[in-house]
Amino acid sequence: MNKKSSYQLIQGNEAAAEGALAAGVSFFAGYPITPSTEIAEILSDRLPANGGKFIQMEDEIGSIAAIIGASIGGRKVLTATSGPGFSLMQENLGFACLAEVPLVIVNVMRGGPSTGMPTSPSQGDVMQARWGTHGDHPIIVLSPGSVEEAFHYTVKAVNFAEKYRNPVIVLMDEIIGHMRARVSLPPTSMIERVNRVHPNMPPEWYLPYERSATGVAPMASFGDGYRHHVTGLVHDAKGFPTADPNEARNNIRGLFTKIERGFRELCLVDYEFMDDAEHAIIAYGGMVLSARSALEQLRKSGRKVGLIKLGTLWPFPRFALEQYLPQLKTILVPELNMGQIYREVLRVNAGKAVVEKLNRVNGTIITPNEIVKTVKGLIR
Amino acid sequence: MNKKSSYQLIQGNEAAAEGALAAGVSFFAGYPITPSTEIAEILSDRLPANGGKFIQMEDEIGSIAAIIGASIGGRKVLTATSGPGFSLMQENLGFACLAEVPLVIVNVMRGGPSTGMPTSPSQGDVMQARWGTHGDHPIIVLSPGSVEEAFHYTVKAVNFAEKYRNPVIVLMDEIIGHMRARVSLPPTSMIERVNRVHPNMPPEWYLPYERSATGVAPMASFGDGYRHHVTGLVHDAKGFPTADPNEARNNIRGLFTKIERGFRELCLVDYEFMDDAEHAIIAYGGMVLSARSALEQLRKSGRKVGLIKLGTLWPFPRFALEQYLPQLKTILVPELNMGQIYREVLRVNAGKAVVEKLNRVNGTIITPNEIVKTVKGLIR
Amino acid sequence: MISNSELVNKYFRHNKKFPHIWCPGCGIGIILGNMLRAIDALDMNKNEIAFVSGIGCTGRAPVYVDFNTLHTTHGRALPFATGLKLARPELKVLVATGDGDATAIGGNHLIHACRRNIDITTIIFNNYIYGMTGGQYSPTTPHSDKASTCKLGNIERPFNISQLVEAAGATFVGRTTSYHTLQLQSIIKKAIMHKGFSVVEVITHCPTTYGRINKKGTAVDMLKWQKEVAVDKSRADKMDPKELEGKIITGILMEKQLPEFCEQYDTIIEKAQSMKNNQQGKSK
Amino acid sequence: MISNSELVNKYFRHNKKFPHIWCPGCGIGIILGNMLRAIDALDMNKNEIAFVSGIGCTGRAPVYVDFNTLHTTHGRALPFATGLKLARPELKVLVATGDGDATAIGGNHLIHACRRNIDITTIIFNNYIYGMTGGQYSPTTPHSDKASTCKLGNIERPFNISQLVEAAGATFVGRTTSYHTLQLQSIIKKAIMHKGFSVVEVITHCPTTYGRINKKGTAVDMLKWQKEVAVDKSRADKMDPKELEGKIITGILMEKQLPEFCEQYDTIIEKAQSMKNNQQGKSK
Amino acid sequence: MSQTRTEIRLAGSGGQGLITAGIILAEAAILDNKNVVQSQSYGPEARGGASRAEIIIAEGSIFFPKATWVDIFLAMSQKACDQYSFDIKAEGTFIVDTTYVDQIPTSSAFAIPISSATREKFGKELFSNIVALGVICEICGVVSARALRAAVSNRVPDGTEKINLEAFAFGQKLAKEAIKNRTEVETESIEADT
Amino acid sequence: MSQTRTEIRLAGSGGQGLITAGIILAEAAILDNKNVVQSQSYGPEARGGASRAEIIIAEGSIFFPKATWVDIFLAMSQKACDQYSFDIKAEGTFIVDTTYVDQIPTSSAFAIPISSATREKFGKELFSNIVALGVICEICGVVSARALRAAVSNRVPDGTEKINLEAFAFGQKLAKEAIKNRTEVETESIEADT
Amino acid sequence: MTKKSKSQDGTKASDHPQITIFSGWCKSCGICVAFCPKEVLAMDENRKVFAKSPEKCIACHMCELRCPDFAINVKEVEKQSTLAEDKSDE
Amino acid sequence: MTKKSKSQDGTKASDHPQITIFSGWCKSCGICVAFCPKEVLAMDENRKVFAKSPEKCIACHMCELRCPDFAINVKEVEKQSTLAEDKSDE
Ligand SMILES: Cc1ncc(C[n+]2csc(CCOP(=O)(O)OP(=O)(O)O)c2C)c(N)n1
Ligand SMILES: Cc1ncc(C[n+]2csc(CCOP(=O)(O)OP(=O)(O)O)c2C)c(N)n1
Ligand code: SF4
Ligand code: SF4
Ligand code: SF4
Ligand code: SF4
Ligand code: SF4
Ligand code: SF4
Ligand SMILES: [Mg+2]
Ligand SMILES: [Mg+2]
Repeated sequence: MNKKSSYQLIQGNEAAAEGALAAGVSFFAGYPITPSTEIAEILSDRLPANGGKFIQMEDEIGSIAAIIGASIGGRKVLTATSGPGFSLMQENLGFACLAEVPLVIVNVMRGGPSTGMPTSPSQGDVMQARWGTHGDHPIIVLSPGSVEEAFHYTVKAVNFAEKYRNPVIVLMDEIIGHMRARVSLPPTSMIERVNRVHPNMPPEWYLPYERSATGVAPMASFGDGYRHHVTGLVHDAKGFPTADPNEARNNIRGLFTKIERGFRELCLVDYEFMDDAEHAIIAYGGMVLSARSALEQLRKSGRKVGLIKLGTLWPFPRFALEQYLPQLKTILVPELNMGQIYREVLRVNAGKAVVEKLNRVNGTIITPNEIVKTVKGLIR
Repeated sequence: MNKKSSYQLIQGNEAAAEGALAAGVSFFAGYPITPSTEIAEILSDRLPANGGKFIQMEDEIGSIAAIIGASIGGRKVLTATSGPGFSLMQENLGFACLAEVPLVIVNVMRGGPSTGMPTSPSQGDVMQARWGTHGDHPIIVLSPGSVEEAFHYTVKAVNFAEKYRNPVIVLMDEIIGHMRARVSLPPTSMIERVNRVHPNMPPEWYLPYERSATGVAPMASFGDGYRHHVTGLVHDAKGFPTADPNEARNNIRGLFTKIERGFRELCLVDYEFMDDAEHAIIAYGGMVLSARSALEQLRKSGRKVGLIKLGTLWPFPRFALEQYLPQLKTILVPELNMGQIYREVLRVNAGKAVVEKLNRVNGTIITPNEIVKTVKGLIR
Repeated sequence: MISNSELVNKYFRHNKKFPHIWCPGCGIGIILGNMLRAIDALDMNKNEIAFVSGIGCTGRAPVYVDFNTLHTTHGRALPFATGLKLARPELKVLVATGDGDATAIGGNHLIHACRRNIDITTIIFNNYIYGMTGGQYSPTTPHSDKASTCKLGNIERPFNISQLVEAAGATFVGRTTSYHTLQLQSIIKKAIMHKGFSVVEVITHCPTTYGRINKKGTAVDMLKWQKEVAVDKSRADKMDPKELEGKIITGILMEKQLPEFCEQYDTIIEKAQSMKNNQQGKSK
Repeated sequence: MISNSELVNKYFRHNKKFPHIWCPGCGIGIILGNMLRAIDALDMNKNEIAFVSGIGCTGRAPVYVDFNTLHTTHGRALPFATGLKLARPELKVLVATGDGDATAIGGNHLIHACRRNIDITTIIFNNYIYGMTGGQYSPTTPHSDKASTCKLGNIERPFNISQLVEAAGATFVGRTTSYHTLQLQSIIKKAIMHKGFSVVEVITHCPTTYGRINKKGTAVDMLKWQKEVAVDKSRADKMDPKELEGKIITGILMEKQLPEFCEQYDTIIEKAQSMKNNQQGKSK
Repeated sequence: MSQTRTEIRLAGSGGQGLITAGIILAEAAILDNKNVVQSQSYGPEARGGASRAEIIIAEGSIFFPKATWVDIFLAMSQKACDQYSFDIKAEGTFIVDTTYVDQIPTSSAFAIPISSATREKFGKELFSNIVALGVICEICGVVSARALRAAVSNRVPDGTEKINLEAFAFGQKLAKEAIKNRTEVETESIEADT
Repeated sequence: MSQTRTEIRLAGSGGQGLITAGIILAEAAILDNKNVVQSQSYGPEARGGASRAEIIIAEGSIFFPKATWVDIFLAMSQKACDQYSFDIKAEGTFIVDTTYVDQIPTSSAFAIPISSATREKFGKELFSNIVALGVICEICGVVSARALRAAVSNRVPDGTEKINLEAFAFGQKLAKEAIKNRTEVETESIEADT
Repeated sequence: MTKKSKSQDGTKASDHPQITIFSGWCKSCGICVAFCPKEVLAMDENRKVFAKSPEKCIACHMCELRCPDFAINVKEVEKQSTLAEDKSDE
Repeated sequence: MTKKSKSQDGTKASDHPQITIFSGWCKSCGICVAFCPKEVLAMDENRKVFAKSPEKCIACHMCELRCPDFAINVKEVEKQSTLAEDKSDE
């Protein structure tokens, strides 16, 4: 990283790697895959220079397993991948959800399904990030809408993971991941770092899954004297497998409770020109760039259009939309998929505004002009 | 299987295995996992006796890969698994979607996430079955609501897979999978068998992904003289990788088109007492059993309640609900998860009826009495 | 040697329900007990032991013992353990894994852990079967034997685990049986003391699934069989191949010293940091 | 021998764009060409050949050639091929796979295919690197060499692929280089004719990634290196270990006959069907 | 629930063959032309621990497949008895194998030493589950003895039909005695209560 | 789009160093205190095939990061020229390296033998991308020569700063000549057209 | 929890090892009985282990080492164990 | 597609093998040039291969076998190939 000027030209993937370091990540395990590989390459260099560790595993299953292990060992951990690798991580992602192990996965999306279009932009993994593993569990998914946000959201992701003892996905698209932009990154001293809560009672009293008032239980690292059991089986507050319906219920519902308690904090949303908007564009990731350009044109031509920019995709920030529903006539959701967040918008909208989608799944991106045209058509 | 009486006592898993044989499945590759293992065990016996083949692979990734390979070789294929294995299959499931390879996966759900509650009933994988792999793709998911349906839906699953050149998931829950019931299975001669359409033009003219009017392209087996290319990359009508936006668009959108064309046929729905119903219970899988018992009680006590039994979960049979929305005041969706089909119901309902959920994630099932109580409360 | 009562008091979790879940006569308990005796003999600190497993009957071992215990997903104990060890090299990391867990779904992680020579001790509980799921054949089920998914006899040939891990790069390979408890203790002790990746294959018995379907008799009968087929390496080295047919060679089969992974990583950190300091020195 | 023009006309897909995607001088094209010459010499029917690959630069080979071609997911070529072969044993199934594809993500499938001894010929294009993704180290990257994720030198030790697959149960193991094109043809021919699972490891060069970062010069320089380090097995057998240090032994390293998987499965079908007929006879 | 619904639960420890017994009972119900569903507890808990089979028999359709209010309960281990007896109908039939059950939660139970009697009679406990079926048949009569005998013959390994039918008959005999004794005991206890 | 937005596309074949050139151009824009985004084409197509870097420079904020209407286009291979010249503004600047581009789709292009001239001057084509930057700097002036020189020095490997700066200057020189020639050519062609 | 090997006569009472069986943990697998080199142990008719001939016990600990359920415990009264001498483990 | 080895003089014209280079496929890697045992091939200043001394060609086919791009073709005029004699492959 070039440190000479406060402004630098950096790539989205590079910004995510810098964000990881800034947030205190000291362990990365991964397996290369386009278009996320730069993150691994950068961290393979920069982690050891900072006393951290990088390991290239035999595959993505091993990669997520290794970061879970390292997180249980007390490190802040991260991996980076793309669709095919993310699919392979699903089983162990579920383990981390259930065992409440903090970790961050950066998924730089590419065209799918399968090998798909490895170097083309896509937003096809939005629903997968929420539902990809079996069984009920909540998850936190952030989607940076600029290179700068790739940095800040990665920091936030690490902090959320630690605070909520939960996996966090940074769902980046190839547009953001591979573009370079002029960015000024804050000095490390300015970065807020959140650490997981460690137990502060005598080891004999420690219950690894007894939730405090925040809904989150303190987490001891292996080796710190708080010997305990971690399992992917449904467990009681001690961490031991259970078949007792009450304990099972507490285990699973508890996963949701902690996320519900943090709901407002977890929802990163920006609003642009929404005060008097009668029409809204809801966008995230690289589509924010097209939407902003479109907005500029639409406002210039007098259309009362605003932008709801979703930084958090899951938990879905329903209030972001709900608060504007009384004033909205139409909503457009441009996405590089067949309409994934669109479904959520439909659900929350509950029949109120006219909701339209604008989709693209051919490896190219939706241009500002296309959005302008569609919005104009919608407004009529 | 005991062939002496026309009625027999068989288990849901056994019925699924019998259904596979009846539909002409001649290849199974799998990896044992509770609570689906009986299917593998039965087919390991019965397939070779019928000239078919069974192979136990090194894991679930290998299992789905092997059935894809065998399907490309011209066989009707099936595998069976449960949550953790289903998660591992996601990457290659996406391959089969994109390369349009017919196959059936029976997922006998257990409590999740992760290892979860291996022997307890759950319906936690409904959304995963739709969204578990990366990238945009449609999928067909059937959910048997009785042991008899475990047989018939497996037959249908194989037929749909062949007809639509698409993976089909039989999403069974442990309740159905492990219960035994008195069932009369039709003789094999009465079973409708659908075979994939093979090409009927000279090999030089064959385009493996050129869709016919049905939206489905004929499929040649390897070895039949129609040498062609199969890939997980986005491809043109010849099957060759492409980066051309138009070809890419045709590839991905085409996957949806064929399912849309077959939408009505694919949607298995039953209606019970819906004609005059003002309140509906929407149920699937093992919950149908509780719902039916509840319905009996509710109707006896004069409540105008009906049941919409979803046999197909994906594509979501929206019309099944839509047609009754004008007459419905309330809808209850009892599920052994945190409310997965509930979200779809909310979306389709679009603010019209009052929609309520009844959920259970503790390894036990929702009893008829609980449904009765909740419906009564809803009706007030 | 520590008595059973002392063992139970010192190493078992008092808040876990006993008797444990394993079937009557199952070899898993025997191996677990002797592993604990080996640990006790080495006078290790319980806080510094991490005991990791995958899924299977074997995988249930850690929950009973009072270490830092991690019960992972099926086949993945080793990559979890790898991350944990690299993150905290001061921990002694032990892995308990079944034949299916280690060599079916987990085969790739096994050979890669060997290759990396990371300082982890892996004990493979080889009962020739998938016990937990009710007795399907595993990659170590002998040819022609039966299992619930090969009732007409297994047509696959089994892995020779010891050969495989040696070819993959393990630097310590031992093999014994659940019958040979003293040898078991001694090999595990040496494996733990070995710096690098060590594999201990323990031939054991699942009377409930493998034993029943293959008519191998009771747990006692199966232990007797282990006694009969085992030949200590020192003796085997003097026997000719004919005599050794059908026998299982036990003992420390291979042992060598090669740089350990975590230690090597430390040299990378040193290099990287000195480069960084140099650069900052130059303040380019 | 078939000339290049004939080769191109007979085996390449006329509707695929050429030149192919591989970099100037890349060894993949050389191996592909000589594989085709071997096939041509065996006078095989194109309709009966299935050519399967995973993901990577190597994985792009099948799309160019006029067989039944299957380009699977990363690391999974072998289980796809296993299903295909078992479903249609009359097909000759060839697999092209990179070192990463075969031994990193695909390592487990590789050892299990070996163990099953299924009649598939696997050609491993070992260029010591992940070419497609831009040059990260692979499980065969030599110790101390550089790659984009180990710029300070690789601390892992490489697999010896031939040893590994032999220990896993392969019944034919050959090794050569992309320089030794005639030996390459001859080994591939024998591997295809071998009944059972055969592995041919071809040491090849990726000038773009591995070559550049390790300053190995041009494709020509890298081929020269292959020429120098290769020692034919017949010669190596007579050399002492000292001399062989840093050398790569080429030739057919191992070959043996064991029952093939699909054939064994046929015996299961026979057994099962005769049991069924007996039962129906008894009409119990 | 249909009025005719009868819920039966067989509970014991893994290896006692109660799942098989449950299946035979259900198959007998089919031979009697009744509707039936059967389910069981699974999992590592069943290994060594408590195990349970449930059979629901009805004339008409059976919707909900799990027992909610058990009519007939057989306990063949103390653990199973403790764990699975909470939802037995007050007027339900409660049968315990006194070989393994010492503490019986109700005084109205049929207390029969099924396993030890089987061991005495046949040299091993292997047939205890079939003996238990004989007991149930005699005490409850929910399926006919004819159907049960046929179902036993169908399900047991070839060549063992005869000895299994003997075991069944032995169970019937044990039950008859128990019914007799119980009547006496009950009379006694009523007296003592006064 | 902001009025001040300038869109630049550098296209050639993989290995010509155009991505690096694009990055240097973007970094120079930052030194000039302008806003900038840069993107490129990726993938196996870029391996041997056509490769492309895009740089967008503006005074104010840049939203959409891809070129939509290219102001400055440099083509260093025929394939790239064919593939990526469809959306060049009519009044845009079109520069081709005649070493590798024979067929130029417009008569108003600056035709400069960048690679062969570099080879002649420096013995190898390695510096062609930096030479190209000199050319662009001189012809378009969208970033200052001072900034470009600084950016070149920052980005190239230690010890090669001097020769790279020479290459840059050489590019400027080539451009100056081209501008001169082109004016002549244009005059000619106008005459011929009449 | 039953302790069965307490000898009744005062003289040699503490000479032979004390054998304890935790019957709540014992699963009656018979391993200890089968491999005791001195035939000290036996199974009663309820398949519960007991020390039939405690006086023969040489404290080789083989029963302890092989009990899969940690259900048997042998305590030497004199400090010496005969562990090293036992050859049944080789 | 260029054919370069057609000899001009009538007498020995068809004696030496015909070498064809498909320049559209050739990626100028230089392998054929480097390993031709007879130094028949060379690269022009545009890094395109041509047959500098076609008459020296012994039709060993090494250039064909090693060309990664199937861009070179050698056709013997007389039927015998010297393939078997070449030792550079061992
Ligand atoms: C991904 C996944 N696939 C399958 C299973 C089911 N499963 C649990 S344990 C097991 C095999 C156990 O065999 P082994 O590892 O030999 O252990 P054992 O029970 O014999 O000790 C299997 C297949 C699972 N839990 N997860
Ligand atoms: C599941 C998955 N993980 C990662 C990748 C990215 N990827 C593509 S090819 C490759 C490695 C290629 O190396 P190798 O197999 O040696 O083939 P080569 O390119 O060197 O021929 C990787 C990691 C992928 N496509 N899928
Ligand atoms: S099933 Fe086998 S391995 Fe599992 S506990 Fe029982 S005896 Fe042991
Ligand atoms: S990157 Fe390497 S392996 Fe891939 S085509 Fe180029 S030279 Fe060949
Ligand atoms: S210690 Fe040895 S001699 Fe004594 S009871 Fe145990 S096995 Fe027998
Ligand atoms: S070995 Fe242990 S569990 Fe087995 S019989 Fe003896 S005391 Fe009981
Ligand atoms: S055939 Fe042999 S001699 Fe002739 S050009 Fe080719 S390599 Fe040279
Ligand atoms: S080997 Fe082939 S690609 Fe390379 S220079 Fe020669 S003809 Fe061209
Ligand atoms: Mg096992
Ligand atoms: Mg490679």
